Amino acid sequence: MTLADLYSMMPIVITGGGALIVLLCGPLLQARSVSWISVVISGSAGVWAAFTPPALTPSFPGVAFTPLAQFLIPLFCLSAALTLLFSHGYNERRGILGEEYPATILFGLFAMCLLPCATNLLVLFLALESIAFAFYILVTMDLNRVESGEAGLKYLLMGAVAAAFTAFGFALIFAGSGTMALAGALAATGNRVIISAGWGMVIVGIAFKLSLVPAHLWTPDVYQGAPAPVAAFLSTSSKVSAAALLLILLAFSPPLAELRAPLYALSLLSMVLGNLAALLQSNIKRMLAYSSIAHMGYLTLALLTGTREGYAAVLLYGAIYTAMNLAAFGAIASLSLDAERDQIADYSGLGFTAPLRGGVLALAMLALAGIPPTAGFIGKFFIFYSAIRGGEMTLAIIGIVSAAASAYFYLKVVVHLYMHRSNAAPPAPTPAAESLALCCASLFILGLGVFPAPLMRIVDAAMR
Amino acid sequence: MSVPLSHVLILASVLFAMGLGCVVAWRANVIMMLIGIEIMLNAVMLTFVGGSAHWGIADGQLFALMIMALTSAEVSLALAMVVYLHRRKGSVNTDDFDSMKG
Amino acid sequence: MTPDFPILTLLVFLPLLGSLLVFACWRSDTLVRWVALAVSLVELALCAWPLAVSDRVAFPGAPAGFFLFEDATWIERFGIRYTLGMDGISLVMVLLTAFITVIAVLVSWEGIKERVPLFFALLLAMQSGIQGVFLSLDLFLFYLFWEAMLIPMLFLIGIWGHGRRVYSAVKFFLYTFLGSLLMLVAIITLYLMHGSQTGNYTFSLHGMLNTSVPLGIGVWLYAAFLLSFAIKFPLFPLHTWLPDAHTDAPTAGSVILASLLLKTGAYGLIRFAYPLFPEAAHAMTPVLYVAAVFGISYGAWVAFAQEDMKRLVAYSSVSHMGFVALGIAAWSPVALSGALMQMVNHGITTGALFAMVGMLDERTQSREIITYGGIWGKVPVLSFFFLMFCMASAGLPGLNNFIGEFLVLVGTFRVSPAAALGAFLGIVLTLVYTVRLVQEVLFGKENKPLELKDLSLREAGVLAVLGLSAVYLGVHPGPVLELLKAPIELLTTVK
Amino acid sequence: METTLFYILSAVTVFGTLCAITARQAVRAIVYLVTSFFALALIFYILGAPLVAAFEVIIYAGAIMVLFLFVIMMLELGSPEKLPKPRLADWWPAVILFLAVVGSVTVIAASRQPAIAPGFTAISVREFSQALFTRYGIAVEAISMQLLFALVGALYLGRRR
Amino acid sequence: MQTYLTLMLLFPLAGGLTCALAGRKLPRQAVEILACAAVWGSFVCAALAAASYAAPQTVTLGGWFSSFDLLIPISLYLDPLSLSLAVMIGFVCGLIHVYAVFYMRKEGDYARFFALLNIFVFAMLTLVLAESLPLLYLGWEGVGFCSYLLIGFWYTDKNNADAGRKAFITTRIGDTALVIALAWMFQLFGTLSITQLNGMGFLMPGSIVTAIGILFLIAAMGKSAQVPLMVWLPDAMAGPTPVSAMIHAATMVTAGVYLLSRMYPLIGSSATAMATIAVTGGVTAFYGATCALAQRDLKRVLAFSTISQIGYMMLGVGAGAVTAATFHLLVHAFFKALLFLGAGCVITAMHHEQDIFKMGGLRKTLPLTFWCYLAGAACLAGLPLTGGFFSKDSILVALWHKGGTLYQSLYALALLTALITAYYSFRMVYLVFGGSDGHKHVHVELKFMQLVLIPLAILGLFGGVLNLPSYIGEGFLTRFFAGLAGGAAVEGTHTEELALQAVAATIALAGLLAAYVRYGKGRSQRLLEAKAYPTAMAAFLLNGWYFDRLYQAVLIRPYQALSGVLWQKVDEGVIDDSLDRLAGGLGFSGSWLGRWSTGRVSIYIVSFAAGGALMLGYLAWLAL
Repeated sequence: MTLADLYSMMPIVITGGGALIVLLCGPLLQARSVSWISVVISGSAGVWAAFTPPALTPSFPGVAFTPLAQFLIPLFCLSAALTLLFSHGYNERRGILGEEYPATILFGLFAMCLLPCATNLLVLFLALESIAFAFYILVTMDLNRVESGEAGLKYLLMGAVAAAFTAFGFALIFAGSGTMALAGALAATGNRVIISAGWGMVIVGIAFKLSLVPAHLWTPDVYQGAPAPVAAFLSTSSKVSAAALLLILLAFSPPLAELRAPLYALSLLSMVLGNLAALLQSNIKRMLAYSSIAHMGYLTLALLTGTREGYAAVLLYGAIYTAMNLAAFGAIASLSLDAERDQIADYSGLGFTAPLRGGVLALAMLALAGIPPTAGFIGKFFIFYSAIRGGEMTLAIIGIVSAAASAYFYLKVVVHLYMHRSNAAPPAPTPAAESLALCCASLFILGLGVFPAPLMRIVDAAMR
Repeated sequence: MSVPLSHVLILASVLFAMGLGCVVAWRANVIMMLIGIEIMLNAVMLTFVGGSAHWGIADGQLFALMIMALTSAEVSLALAMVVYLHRRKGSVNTDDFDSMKG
Repeated sequence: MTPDFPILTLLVFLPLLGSLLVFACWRSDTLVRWVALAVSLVELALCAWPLAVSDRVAFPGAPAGFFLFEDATWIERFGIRYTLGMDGISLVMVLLTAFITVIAVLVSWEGIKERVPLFFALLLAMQSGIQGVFLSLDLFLFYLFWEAMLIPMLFLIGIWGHGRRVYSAVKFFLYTFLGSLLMLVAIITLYLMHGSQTGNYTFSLHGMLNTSVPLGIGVWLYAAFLLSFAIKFPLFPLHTWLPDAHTDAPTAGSVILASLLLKTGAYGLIRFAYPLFPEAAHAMTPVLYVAAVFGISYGAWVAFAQEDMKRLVAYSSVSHMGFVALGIAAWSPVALSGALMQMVNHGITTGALFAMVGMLDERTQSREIITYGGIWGKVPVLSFFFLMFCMASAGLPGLNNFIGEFLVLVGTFRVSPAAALGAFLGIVLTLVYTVRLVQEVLFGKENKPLELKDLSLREAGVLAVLGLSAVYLGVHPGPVLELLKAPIELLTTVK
Repeated sequence: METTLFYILSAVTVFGTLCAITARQAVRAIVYLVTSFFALALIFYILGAPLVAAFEVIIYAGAIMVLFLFVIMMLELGSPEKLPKPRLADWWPAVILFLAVVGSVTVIAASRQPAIAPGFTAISVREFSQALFTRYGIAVEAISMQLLFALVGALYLGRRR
Repeated sequence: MQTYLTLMLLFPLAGGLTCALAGRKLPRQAVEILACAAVWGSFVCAALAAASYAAPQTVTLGGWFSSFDLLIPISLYLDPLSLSLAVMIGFVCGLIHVYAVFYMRKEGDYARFFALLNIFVFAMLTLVLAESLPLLYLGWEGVGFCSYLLIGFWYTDKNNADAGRKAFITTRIGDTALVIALAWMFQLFGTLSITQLNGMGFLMPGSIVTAIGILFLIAAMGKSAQVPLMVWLPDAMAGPTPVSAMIHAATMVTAGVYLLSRMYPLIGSSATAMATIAVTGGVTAFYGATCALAQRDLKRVLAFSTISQIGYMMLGVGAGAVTAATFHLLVHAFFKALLFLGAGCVITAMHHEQDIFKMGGLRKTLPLTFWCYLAGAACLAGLPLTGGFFSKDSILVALWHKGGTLYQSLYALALLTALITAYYSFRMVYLVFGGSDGHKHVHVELKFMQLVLIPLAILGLFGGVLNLPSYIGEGFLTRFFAGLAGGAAVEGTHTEELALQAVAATIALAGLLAAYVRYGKGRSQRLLEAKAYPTAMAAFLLNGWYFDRLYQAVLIRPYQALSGVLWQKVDEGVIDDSLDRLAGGLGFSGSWLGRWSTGRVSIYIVSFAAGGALMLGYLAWLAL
């Protein structure tokens, strides 16, 4: 263990230590400064990770700063930082006080940073569960709304069952292969049948995290119940980390032949059901929940090809999806400062009375719909490209058609923003922090839509 | 001692399935659902321990231990939520927690 | 200016910059209008450059026939390049776009009173998208512009429209979006086929031209392209978005929709679908014939029943674009140049008709035919232009539409007399609804006492310019046909 | 001998669990479960995991179950009439799922390459601890963070306002 | 020559455009003078061209449009046929312009009127002089367009506007046939030049020539109001009388005959096509004449007579006698214009009363008009030695000489028609000018208007000089047209010719006599009868054999009804609605799927566990 190893592990140390520091110092400081400190912590962890060369050998036992980690950690850190920025004003109005909130976010971030670094199943599993654990707490944080508590309990119960499935899957893989390490050990040296059963259980567990049909049912409730910034964080980083986990596992010659049909079904059902169920949904958060179900269906579609291109598409899409959903939920959170705006109809006319936030929301919707020149289009393009290249023509066409239908509900929001009038008073002005965060996300969406090449290079580097 | 691994696995799966059945059947009581989850996790532990013994390495047992810790964390948080929600809604029946749907 | 000055890029992105500029002047509506007009005029003036070099045989390094060409790496991972090129067809379309946008700015001068900066910004952004469609030679780039131009239109209809504006806007968007997504699948498939055959993964149109596609697959790929373009066209029975969108759009929106957006469909078919899949296109020609011929008569017939002038003109577009489709289906030099002429002509006449309906609407807040009647005496100048554009639309020789229709019919008859015979019926049916429109609006007794003012100087100017171009193209279309000749020759002999 | 014991203990575990999940009172269920977990601990022991067996008894049977009992008492859910019970219909999906999972895993576990027990090796506490604190040090840190935040969460929820 | 031709076209075009664009700003007199000057200038050019005419010649003024091998130049062709028509058009239209100046004195919208008249002249001359068929089509459509607007000149009255529309659309049906013929000929011959096409007929099998001939015939049917596309012409009388005279009597309506004569070298080789043309002409001639018998509106009588007379011309073409047909065309232009203009005078004098049964006695009050009108009627009736007599007779002779059952029965029909023609001509004259119960409202303009009649009357009466029968001396037209295909004189002995003329003369006189008996002597009785309800036969004839009603029932109503059905039921009902339903169905199924999220976590877990069980089951099934 050298100093370089320690350097490469610094993001984990910073976030973990940061969580503890915030927890310790929180009571002594103002809520706002705690929040800013957390932003700085997550930001610095991200910057650190971005500028540290990846190492392929484990730095510590059980963890290695892989290229994948170098790609994902800054992404998670960025999204945590933006979430924290969105939470400032939102939490103040909601009375979500105390240092627990930023500390828990940092804890979640710590687990997220740990996940791509894991080199064995145990660390992987614990990181995954810690992420979920952080979200159980975060979702429940809004004590003023009973929905928040309900959502938390539902999420926890489902999550625990899913965790049991995942764990059982890991156990079977372990029992079948006799090793816990991720390096080459998952190769089918052991009992292939037992390993594939284990894979099946793991995928069921991950399907829950990715909210794939039929394990998707918690998603709308939890998105609706959770505080909006938490929903932003949940819908982005938690999903991306689950997808990353699958990627890490899939990198080690999984029994894809057996798993293709289940993955196919999951992807198909998710794309179709997610998009259909969102069509007439009038609650914007639930609508976004169904939309994220569909988007995870697209991700699965790319995963299922089992090709390098597919995995690259997953990473790229993960990054883009993060930006899009952060922008969407961020705008929702920011517009919900004075009153909860749950219904899509509540957003009538906001495009003009709150131009920045309305514009960002509209942009996010167009991006989610996959309309150029937004990043959403590039992401979808890459996904469907890899799917077709991987030979999944039918599924790609189904996905594309359902994506076309999905434009309807995204447009519905845009339509309300700009094409309906409302007599409601204009929303409270945007705090600077939120404007900053929203601008960041929008720039990301637009910039990537026009110049995706740099990100693609990064993604390819991360695939090494 | 010559118990085939498959028998351990079968026992584990029986336990796992019973736990799952418990979770599914006892929708009326969160506590019993949590107990079901405990049973499932115990089955997982059994699998790990069996695998560990089968291959002669300690990793599985470690995993089992971690699961135990994880379970206790989970249970404590879950029970805290149950208490909190019981205070708010006066029920431990999960089917009563359906203010969000659609 | 050096020869490698990126004039095409400028043509594409100048309007976009203009729309930012418009936003920058958001404080004064008047200033916004003038800035928008200035930008669109500069764009039109810029078209002089390509016009000046259009006699150049080819740009060094460009595919044959392209006298202006720009190429740069964009997304190297997929072999996506930023390739713009201009040949005669593009030039004609670009000119039309620049011209019609000036008209669109002018017709919305007073009609748009709310959110003026946004309106003009969107209008110019839209122009950017359309110019991009007409100039891009990389399928990915093309697709990007193709989709991007939908968004401003969505807003134009949805915010400033009338009636069921939201429904129409969303319908328009979804319809075209669905079609284009399937085209995307086809593009990717073709890209992969070409890449696996040659090892050269590229989205460049001319790079992919010689992919050997088995007919069984080619038909499907072509069908996806065709679907996307046919929706824009719109071909029967994919046209139902059009009456709604046209009717509910603001005047400038209808003008741009009819004059430019519909043309992008035809342009795509000519530039991309046919050259990429010659065999499949040939195999599917009967489908196109049937849709075209049926659409001509059907559109005209349904137009006859309309009560709303805009709807009537909208259905007339279905009918007129049927001629374009017919010419493309025939794919003979004469028919194809007819189709392209018809695109230009339809852009001018139908644009003018929409503008005039908009002018009437501004005066009386009604687009119902029944509101009007006998207005000739009151507003002779307006009526004169109305009659003129109606007659142009009916294909009166000496006015522009005749040239296109005649070339299409004559050209098609050579290749497929049966299809052409079906289309001849359209000549009569077109006149039937046109005359009905003229009759019930200009002639007869006044149905309601209307306070009508005749054209203002701005309106008269707009219509005079349109009218002059209609006459010019009707009497002396030679220059345009000359521009089209070389590229059409290349297109039709490629097989 | 040990083999026979394994099967006997298995039977006890399964029976205990069955009683637990069908018990009419939560308290009884807990007690049955404790029994079942004792048997399971013994199985762990037989399978060469004495430390896990010990923790099973201490943490599960001891701490966690007590926590359950505590909550049941606190919420006064102890008496049977206060506790809503599953209807018969609620059992059907449970039974079907049970059969499906057990059947599948049985098939999988028993299929093709029946795992031959290579002779169990007991893993010493030393070996165990060494692995724990060298190879899986990070895991210990992670789980401790998790436990900490379980505390944070529980405290947050318990906050009176 | 090029100058003459260019100016011939440019004068009216420039005049028309000036009137159209600036007319409302110019003083009235300026417009009137400009319009007349333009036409007369055109006539002068035509006359000069005629004077310097030597041989047929093609003049290319420029290119109109061209696309690959399709070359459409603006080229004019001057040969005897087009020259004679151009001169006639210039002269008649010039006269009518002058007449119109006075006729329309009280109308406000002079600019539009004269602009359209001038543009009409331009279009008509283009039609006549065009060498390439698309250019001919330009004129062809142009005259139709002007006719449409001029019929509906008094647009505030719905009937007038409707009549214009009817004319435009009905003729458009014929025009379509012309376009088809154009497209087809381009496919066959690769050119659309008339001169080239006319020399290429032999390249094609007869059946194709026949088909092309029939397409041309349909085109002619529309423009020249032949059965069955004749319904528009009577209604076209809604326009101002000068318009009727100029467009719907002298020039435009004869365009069909001109077209067929023009293309005769091509289509004449098909006997079937010729027979069809002849039959159409014969039937139309008879139809028009019978209908004219029962009309009460002065202008409608003339309109039906026009239909009938054009039928004669078609008969002539069908019989292969292009010269005869053109002869009749020219003479008819003079006398029919004369009749219309005379009718215009009458109508002006009667304060726009057009019912002939309400007229009378105008012989005394309007003597000049009476005498001129009488000359016109004599020509129409074909009284011996008038121009009409000679021209009509040359057609009859040609028919007779053509021989064969078909042509001979057509000859008989034509004779019968001639009888009816003479009868209704004088019925009209007696009713309008006879009796003594006339009214008189003399306007200042009327004097000038009457003056215009005189040259026309002279031309009509002595028009026969243009082409005297061969027994008197070789006709001018025959000589002039000798170079044209189908222009050759009909072979026949002088005796035969004389006999045929005697028959025709007798028939005409018989008609005159009958008319005298019934309307000269029995005038008062007829006036009484006219007040009664018309008999079934009279009503049948009055309504033009009920063709209007037939078309209304068979074509127009179904078209209107179907358009509504297509729109409401098919377009919105099926296509659009199915989309809406599809969207609605998707949305509904989506909400239905959304109901899966019941909010009950137990359902969630069951679904999740079921998914897991399925997955395991699938993997187990694979392992089995």
